[in-house]
Amino acid sequence: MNLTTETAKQWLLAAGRDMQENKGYLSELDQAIGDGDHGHNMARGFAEVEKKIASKTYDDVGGVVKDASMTIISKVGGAAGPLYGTAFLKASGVWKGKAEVSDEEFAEGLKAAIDGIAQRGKSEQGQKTMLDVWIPVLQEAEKGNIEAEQLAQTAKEAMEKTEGIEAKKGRAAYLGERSIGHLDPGAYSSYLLFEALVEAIEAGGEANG
Amino acid sequence: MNLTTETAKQWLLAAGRDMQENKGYLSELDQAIGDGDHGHNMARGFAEVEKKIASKTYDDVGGVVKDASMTIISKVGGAAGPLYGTAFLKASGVWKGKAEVSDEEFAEGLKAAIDGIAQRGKSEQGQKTMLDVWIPVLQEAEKGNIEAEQLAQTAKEAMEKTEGIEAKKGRAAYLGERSIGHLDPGAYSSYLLFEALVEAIEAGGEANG
Amino acid sequence: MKKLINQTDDILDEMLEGMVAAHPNEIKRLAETNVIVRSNAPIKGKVGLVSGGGSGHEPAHAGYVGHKLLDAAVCGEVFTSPTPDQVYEAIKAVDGGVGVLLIVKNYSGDVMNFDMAADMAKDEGIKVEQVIIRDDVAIANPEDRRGVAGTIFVHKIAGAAAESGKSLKDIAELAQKTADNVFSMGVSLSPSIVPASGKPGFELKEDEMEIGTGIHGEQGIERKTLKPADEIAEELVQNLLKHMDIKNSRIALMINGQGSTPLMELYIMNRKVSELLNEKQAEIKKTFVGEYMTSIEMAGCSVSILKLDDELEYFLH
Amino acid sequence: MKKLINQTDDILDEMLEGMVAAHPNEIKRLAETNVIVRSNAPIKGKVGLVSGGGSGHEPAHAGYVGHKLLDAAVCGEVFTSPTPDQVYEAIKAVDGGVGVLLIVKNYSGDVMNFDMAADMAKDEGIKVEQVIIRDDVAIANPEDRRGVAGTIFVHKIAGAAAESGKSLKDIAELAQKTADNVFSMGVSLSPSIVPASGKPGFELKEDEMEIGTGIHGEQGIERKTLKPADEIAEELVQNLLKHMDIKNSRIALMINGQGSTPLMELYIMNRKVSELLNEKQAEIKKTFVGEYMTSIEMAGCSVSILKLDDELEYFLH
Ligand SMILES: Nc1ncnc2c1ncn2[C@@H]1O[C@H](COP(=O)(O)OP(=O)(O)O)[C@@H](O)[C@H]1O
Ligand SMILES: Nc1ncnc2c1ncn2[C@@H]1O[C@H](COP(=O)(O)OP(=O)(O)O)[C@@H](O)[C@H]1O
Ligand SMILES: [Mg+2]
Ligand SMILES: [Mg+2]
Ligand SMILES: [Mg+2]
Ligand SMILES: [Mg+2]
Repeated sequence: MNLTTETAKQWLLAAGRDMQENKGYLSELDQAIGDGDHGHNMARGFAEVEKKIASKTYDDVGGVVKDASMTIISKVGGAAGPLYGTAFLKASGVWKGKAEVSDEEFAEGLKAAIDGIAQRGKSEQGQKTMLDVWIPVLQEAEKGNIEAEQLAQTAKEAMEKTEGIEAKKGRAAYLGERSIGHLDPGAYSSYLLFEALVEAIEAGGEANG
Repeated sequence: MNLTTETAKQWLLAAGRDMQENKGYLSELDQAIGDGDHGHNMARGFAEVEKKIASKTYDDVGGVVKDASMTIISKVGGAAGPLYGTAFLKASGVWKGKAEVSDEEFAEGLKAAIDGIAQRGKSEQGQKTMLDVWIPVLQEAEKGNIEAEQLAQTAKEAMEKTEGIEAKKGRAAYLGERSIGHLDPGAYSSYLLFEALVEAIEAGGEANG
Repeated sequence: MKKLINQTDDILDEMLEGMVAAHPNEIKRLAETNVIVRSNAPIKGKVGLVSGGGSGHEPAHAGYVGHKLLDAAVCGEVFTSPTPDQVYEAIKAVDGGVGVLLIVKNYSGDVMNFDMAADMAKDEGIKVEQVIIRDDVAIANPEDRRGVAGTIFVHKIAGAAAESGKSLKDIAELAQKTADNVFSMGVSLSPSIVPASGKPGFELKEDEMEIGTGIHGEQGIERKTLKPADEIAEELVQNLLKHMDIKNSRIALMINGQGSTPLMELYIMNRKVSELLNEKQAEIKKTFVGEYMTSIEMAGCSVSILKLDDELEYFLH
Repeated sequence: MKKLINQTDDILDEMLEGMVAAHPNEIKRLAETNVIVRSNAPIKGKVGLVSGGGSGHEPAHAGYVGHKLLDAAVCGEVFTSPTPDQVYEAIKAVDGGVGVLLIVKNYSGDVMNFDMAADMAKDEGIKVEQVIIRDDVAIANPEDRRGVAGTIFVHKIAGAAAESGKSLKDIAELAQKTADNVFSMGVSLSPSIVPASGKPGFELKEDEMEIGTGIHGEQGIERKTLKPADEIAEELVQNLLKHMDIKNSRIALMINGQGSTPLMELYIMNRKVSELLNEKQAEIKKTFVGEYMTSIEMAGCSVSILKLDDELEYFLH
């Protein structure tokens, strides 16, 4: 996978557009087992990310992702804000100074992001959170020879599996067993994030090829 | 018409039963152009009247009616309480000391009652209130040779006519023209009162005859 | 009808018990009545203030029994004026020897029942004055105007004046001046449900509002399509300013919730209302935002403006 | 959705403007933030108290900014935790040189955002302590319990202690002691509607209630047939008393309305709750009945009991 500074930027912009388009659906998912604001939070935050990064030039992947992380932290709020913000912040540390990120470095960045989420959220896999998407994606990425399509496919399947899980973290946990049978909104937005990667890589490939 | 002390008592008891039976309907009428409590007010008050007078012996019509008036004043509340209460109080003054009330005295009592209502309520005929029933009934009574049935019939027609009147007094007045097309609740309860007289007179006639 | 109640017949009684249980040091209930009085009533040498009316307007009026406020509140059944004997008991209980002022909202029932009670008290040699509140400009004829949230300004100003030791005559005049200078108008988004009937006072569609509603679940004067808060604020203020000239005047403002309107919305209303009043060069000395005079669970709000002079401003708290 | 609002995106901003317009002498808004602070902040030598969270709980938390209460409230979007940079601005604005206490309700979002802000402030050399409120016994695991109406007791007690000049350490301990001794549980008769989504958080039938609801329109822990107020009171009290022994203890009590419940119903609830607590030989020293921590227009109430000792009783107001 060819993740350049420009591709990274396109990735975040595409993700932003997807959050916007799925704002209503994400909030609906959150309505069912949380407080109904996840889509609004993500859309609000990523609209600001776009404003921040769209017309700025960056030298490295880390730079783009760091700007995104700071914006997310200060604009999303709720649980998703600090979690996505921390995830991007940690990944940006790994990708700092790199105009292009190798498959191995990509996986390292994901790993750092996941550690950030887990630490900030005191959470782990299997608790019906965004981690239930991020961790399978990391496992897929760690196999090497990353294909964005494959990551997105993994994310999709992992997201769908959250339906069967009982929530142990976040607001959905208050429902206990009643949380089963619903997709986790943060897992869904995470799926959208990895889905957006496909588009960015394809566009990048075309631009380069 | 033969209105003895016992008949007067039966009249008030029958009226009470009618208020009870029409509680919901009276409040519904009041709901449409007032605040929806008229039936509850009248039923509550007349239930207390029954408690007060049912097992007490009286020497004169005035005595029964005075007890009823005091109870109504202290138990009905709203606008209807002081109005009905004052009406009965004024009538009881005319009927005081009389074991039996002549047709002429009955009309005098009604007249006193109406003056009481008009003074207390600062109201007159044609304002969509109980007076629009009481005054036609008085006019009928003043013809002499009173028949209870005829009074009740007059009350009924007068009550029905309140539908076409625009309210000028009481809560319904707030609606202005929008009050047209609805029966006045106080007119309806007044009709019930005169309707109850028929039953009491008939029962009295039987008991005597 | 969904309410946290037991039997509808017990609502008034249980509410009063719950009030006294919450504030046993401040208030008590007169035995065998629905009258709430200050626990230290009567206060010798102080003019007693009595208000009341139907219940369902909480905190009005029992919630205003206390220091620098009322001495007694007479609580009728829900939306039903209390009876004269109850008002009479209240008057007797708070007369500290220098007379009692009755603060009465202008409804046929309230006026008649308080009037009868005043007569009874006067017969017993108690000095009684009355002030009738008619602040609701939704009603065209000034004589017929209903008493609504503006009543609370009278409670506060007369209450503070009574506490300061003024005479019955002075307090009655001050209360009347307050009443003469306060104007209110309301808008509702949903009706209230009188528990005994169990049915809403009127029905509104999802996109409708009712302008000029009173505080008893009565319909208002006009039904309209629901508009943004700022437009509603403009309409209410415009109507109020037909009745008062506030240019270069000091005023007090009340944005009153009708029972189920979140404070959030009341503050959004206050933003526009105060902006409009500032534009008219009025100086807002004091603003009250909250539930002061409710209509059970009605949604909506009323706006009240009181034009101040030195004396009114001094006693308003 | 029927609300007195303009654009849903403007609700928070306009609400805060309306608040400041209503109380310009008491509070101000930090420029370009959604932070409300006391107009005289920072107060030199006084520990600063900061709370906050999502909006929609009015009067919580901005309504508690004032004397013997908070120094700042950080207001997030409706039901959404505020971001760390906003909390950080609040901390800086109220630090009088002797440190700042953050009063945080136990939600993942609030905890994380306040935590990040605390780290930022500590990096700048400001002393920061945090107390996390977990009073909602509807949640079984004590670590996961939500912060609900009991939070207000912490505002009051820590607020009075801070005003009296106590140190950050002492106030943090006192706030923690308050938090450890307060337990709450709620019941809802109707849901709340987050304006941005326009849809109710859950649906209830005309004869249903939801037991153990939080303050964000979340579903509760059990749905049941609506019962009389007295039975609901019993169920709530029974649940609360599983977590605290109040026999022969002094307590403070709060019957909190969730947003659209008439005061009438809250007093009817208080009647039974206080009766039940008296039966347990608890001495109720102070009762609060009203809307202290709401969920927009949710109908229902919560009951909070705080077990008092001399110190807590001394500072509670
Ligand atoms: N402790 C946690 N660890 C990991 N993810 C979490 C945690 N808490 C919540 N989340 C994620 O955040 C999502 C909810 O985000 P959002 O609705 O924006 O915040 P909030 O719950 O504060 O309203 C959940 O669906 C879940 O995926
Ligand atoms: N000023 C008045 N004069 C005569 N009758 C009146 C007057 N005001 C009200 N009424 C009568 O009282 C009835 C309403 O009584 P009720 O509903 O018990 O009192 P309230 O209006 O206080 O709720 C009206 O239908 C009308 O007939
Ligand atoms: Mg959420
Ligand atoms: Mg009526
Ligand atoms: Mg009435
Ligand atoms: Mg949220």
